[in-house]
Amino acid sequence: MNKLVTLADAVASIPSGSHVSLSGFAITRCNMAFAREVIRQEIKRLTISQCVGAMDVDLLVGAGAVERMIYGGGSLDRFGRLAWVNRGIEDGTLIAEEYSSLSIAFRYLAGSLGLPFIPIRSLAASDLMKRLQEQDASQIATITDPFTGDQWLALKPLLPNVSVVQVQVADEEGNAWILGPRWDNTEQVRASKRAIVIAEEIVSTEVIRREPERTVIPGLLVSHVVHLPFAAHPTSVYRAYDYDAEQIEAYVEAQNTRESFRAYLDRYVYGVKDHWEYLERVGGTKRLSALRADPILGY
Amino acid sequence: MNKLVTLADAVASIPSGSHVSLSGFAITRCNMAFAREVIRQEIKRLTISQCVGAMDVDLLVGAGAVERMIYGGGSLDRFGRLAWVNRGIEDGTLIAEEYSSLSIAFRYLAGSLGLPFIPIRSLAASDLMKRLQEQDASQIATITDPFTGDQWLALKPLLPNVSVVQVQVADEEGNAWILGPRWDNTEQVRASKRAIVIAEEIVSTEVIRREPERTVIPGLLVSHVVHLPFAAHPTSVYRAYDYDAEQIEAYVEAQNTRESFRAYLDRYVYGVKDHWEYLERVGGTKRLSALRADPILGY
Amino acid sequence: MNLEYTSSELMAVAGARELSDGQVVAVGLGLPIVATFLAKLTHAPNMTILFELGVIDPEPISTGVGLADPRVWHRAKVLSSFVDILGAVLHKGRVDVGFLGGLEADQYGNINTTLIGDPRGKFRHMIGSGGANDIASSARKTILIMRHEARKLKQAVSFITSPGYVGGGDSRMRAGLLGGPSRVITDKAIFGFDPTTKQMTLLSIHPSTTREDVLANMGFAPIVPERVPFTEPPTAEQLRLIREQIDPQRTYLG
Amino acid sequence: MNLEYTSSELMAVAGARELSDGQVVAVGLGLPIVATFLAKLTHAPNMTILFELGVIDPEPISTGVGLADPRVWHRAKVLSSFVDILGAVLHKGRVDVGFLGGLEADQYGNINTTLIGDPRGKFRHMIGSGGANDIASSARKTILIMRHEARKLKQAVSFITSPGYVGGGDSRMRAGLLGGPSRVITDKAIFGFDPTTKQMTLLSIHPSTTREDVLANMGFAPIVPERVPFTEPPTAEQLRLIREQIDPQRTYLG
Repeated sequence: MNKLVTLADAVASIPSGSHVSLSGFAITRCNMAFAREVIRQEIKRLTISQCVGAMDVDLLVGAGAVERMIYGGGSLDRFGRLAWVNRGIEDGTLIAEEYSSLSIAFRYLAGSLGLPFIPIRSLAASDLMKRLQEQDASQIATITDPFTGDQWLALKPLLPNVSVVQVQVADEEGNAWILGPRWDNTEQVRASKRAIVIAEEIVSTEVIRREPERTVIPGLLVSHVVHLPFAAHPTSVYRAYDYDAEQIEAYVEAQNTRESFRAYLDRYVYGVKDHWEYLERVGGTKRLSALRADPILGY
Repeated sequence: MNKLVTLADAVASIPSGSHVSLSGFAITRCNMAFAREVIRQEIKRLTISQCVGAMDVDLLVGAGAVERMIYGGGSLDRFGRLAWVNRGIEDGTLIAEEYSSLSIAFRYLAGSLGLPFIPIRSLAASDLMKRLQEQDASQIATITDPFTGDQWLALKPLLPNVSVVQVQVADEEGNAWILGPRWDNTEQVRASKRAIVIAEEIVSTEVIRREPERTVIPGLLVSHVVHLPFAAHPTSVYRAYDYDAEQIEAYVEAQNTRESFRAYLDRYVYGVKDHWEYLERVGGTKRLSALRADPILGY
Repeated sequence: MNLEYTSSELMAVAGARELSDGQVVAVGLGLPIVATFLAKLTHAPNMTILFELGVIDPEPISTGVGLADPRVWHRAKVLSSFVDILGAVLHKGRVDVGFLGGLEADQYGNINTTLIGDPRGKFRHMIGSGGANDIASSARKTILIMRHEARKLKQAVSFITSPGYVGGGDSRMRAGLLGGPSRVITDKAIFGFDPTTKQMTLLSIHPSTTREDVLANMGFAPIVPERVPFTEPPTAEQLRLIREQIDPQRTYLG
Repeated sequence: MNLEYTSSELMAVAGARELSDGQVVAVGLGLPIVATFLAKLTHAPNMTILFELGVIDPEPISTGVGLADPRVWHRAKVLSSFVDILGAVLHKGRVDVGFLGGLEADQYGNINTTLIGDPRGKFRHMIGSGGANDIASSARKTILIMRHEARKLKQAVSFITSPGYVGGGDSRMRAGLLGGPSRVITDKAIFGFDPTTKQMTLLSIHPSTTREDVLANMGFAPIVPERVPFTEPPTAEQLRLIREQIDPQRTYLG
């Protein structure tokens, strides 16, 4: 079944108030074009989850689209902090349920396998656990191992309404390959009710059938497929393009004040009608060609 | 670190009484050369686990090497039954803990992730569960979901002493690729204390580094690597060789009586000093060339 | 037009008819494979087909010798694992139809593939569960294909490998299980289940047989409505697909 | 021979020395990467190096901008997932050493990377856990590298992101956690932990500093044995590897 749609149509399928899991990790494979379109369509009150908070969620929080985050910490690596996420937590405008990478990954894993809960050693004796219990006592419980009598922490499955995942290669049914590490992406997709796949390249299903061991996202989980080159810009996509250091630095600079961020949004989000105009604004083919990954190195 | 050893040395690392998980599924990627060497070395009282019982375990049971099986049912597909396993269960000489495919896979998964137990929907209201509870009440428990109050079955992690896995490609450190479906193999290897990798081809670590997304078994879990072409014969290895129907039929024929099976063992196990002599006995290069997989079809 | 066909072919066709386009179907060994691929090649091109060992949407070259045969994984879109198929699709609750073969079944659709005889005395051990118990426990509904003999359609099975409606009524639900059997397709008839008591109910009788023949060859009395139609026979196109494309070696249709 | 070196270089060298050949090491961002690859290139060629996001045994082209940079995944032997690294290796109990950077630590080796200030009043939020809490909870032992300042080595941290010995004594064990911190390496000294009380204990002082300087810049009093040796300085070969091969852009050694 052909599920190819425009980015605008895929984003329009997400109602305000949805729980969306994003595929970004710091400054790589972030759902940047997706986030910009969510902001343009004025989708609000989102719950966003991901193992490691990334540039995609920071942009969404800065633009006021996010009500709640469920994540395991995050940054823009050496470029900077998730300043909007941090500020939202500091001033109380963002509900943030903070875990660790593995505890979020295990919550997705439980969600992906239809488990009612999953035991974990992490979080014990930490203030992460204390704060989570204060925030919402229904999310974490203690449980007794029926075989040994030991006490364990039990986490609830994480069940997003939709997972948005940036991949290198997909077919029109959504069967997709991820090159490089997959962090929490395959568990996110399986835990979610449905997935939106954003692919740098669309290939024929014939290509997928040639190396089916590589299909880490089966099309049966996918509702929409978007073909969108450079959709993660200014973050990187392994084996497709490198991060755009100048543009990430411009973003970090814009994080400084409400005003500078508003100017950033006006220039790169509201001031462009779609992804193609955005790509022209950041330098068009000349700039993007310079970011193209070296075929051997992959970045 | 170079972990390449002979099959005899790898098998000698397994004491009698060990719990060994095998990588076979019915008549494909079975640890046949391994099983023949275990029989020659007179290793006994093994506990064998695998999701779907296969030709490897039936040979071991027939030769008297197995005390206990933990498995989810099995057969030789259209060729026949696991006659020795079945007989052992019928006459009480084999302790068989029978599950379903998913419940064994989940027990390995729990073992692979260091979970104390794993909840599952399968087995409920079946005689599989009733019999397991009668056999050993310490293996299955009921548990209350702390979030909903619902009752679930909880399975204990399965923790083999060693996993033996037949792969197509590995390097000398044990980093390995499996082509085709992987059934329970990656969870088996991770749940086990250590793994023995038996590879049709050994490649340089440089090759592994070229497509690291394919490394489903990391070398850090592997204690021994054995380079042994046609190690799964007469069962198949996808993309390497097809099953040898004549030889499987000869095995099924030999299952008929104690005597015919003893003759089979004398001819193909005790009567050959090693795998190379076995391969000559079943027809040598001429026969094996006829089984070689078509490079496009993979069998 | 009067077509010649075998009872196995009719069973496969009847099975195919129970599947709808767009469904996710977990398929066991044997005739279920033939029925599912027949549906895929005719009215259900967007069906997703799963094999428990880690296979999604293959285009089998033939039915092969079983699930362990690369011929049935041929041209799959995904090759992964038990955990990925039986865990992340089936146990997660995404399988619409589980399609199983059975050795014995009782009036509530409980299936035995483990042992024949007395489990505490003399018995003959068979294939066991494989993924069948998992599929029968977690699929939204289950379809069973099996031979119609009194010793196979029993009042009580020797061993419940894969639960149907357990003891009838709401006993399956109370055991925490989803779905349940929806159809039993034999070489003489098609059965459903009573919505309340969950007893097997005769839905149609194959053209070559009679109501008496159906009932005489069962170990229990199913519910029999006043009017029972004949099962719709295969079309020429369905027979051609089965014979030429799906099971040319007649592995399952012998 | 007198070599010039920075305190960061000394920290990296001291970190490398704590690692043995054959160990499985889970590595966090920053100086731990430099220290671990220095060990791998010198005395620990058979060490297995893990990055949480799904990377085993890379040969980084440079330290890159962080874990999200393909430059640090370069030539890995395995590229997989959080569940595979933090679950099937770390949570399973196969990680010998967790190597972390920290913002703040207290006398029991509890680490804060979440917030500075008063968690119930005015605070500044930082990076949070990532895999640090997981590594600190499940590795057989943990090594921490951090700056030596009174406002960072505190009597009590604002927030325990990653537990060390919690409240000292056996309180970590009672919380169900394995292992615990073994070393804290700062730019002035190296600390261990008292086997019974689990208090931080001074092990060596870096050549460029004094015992007084070390103690004056801490927010708590560590255990100080009578004789405290100087930390062994880097060798020329270690400095060459760090400068030319591991961090040529001086991302972490600035």
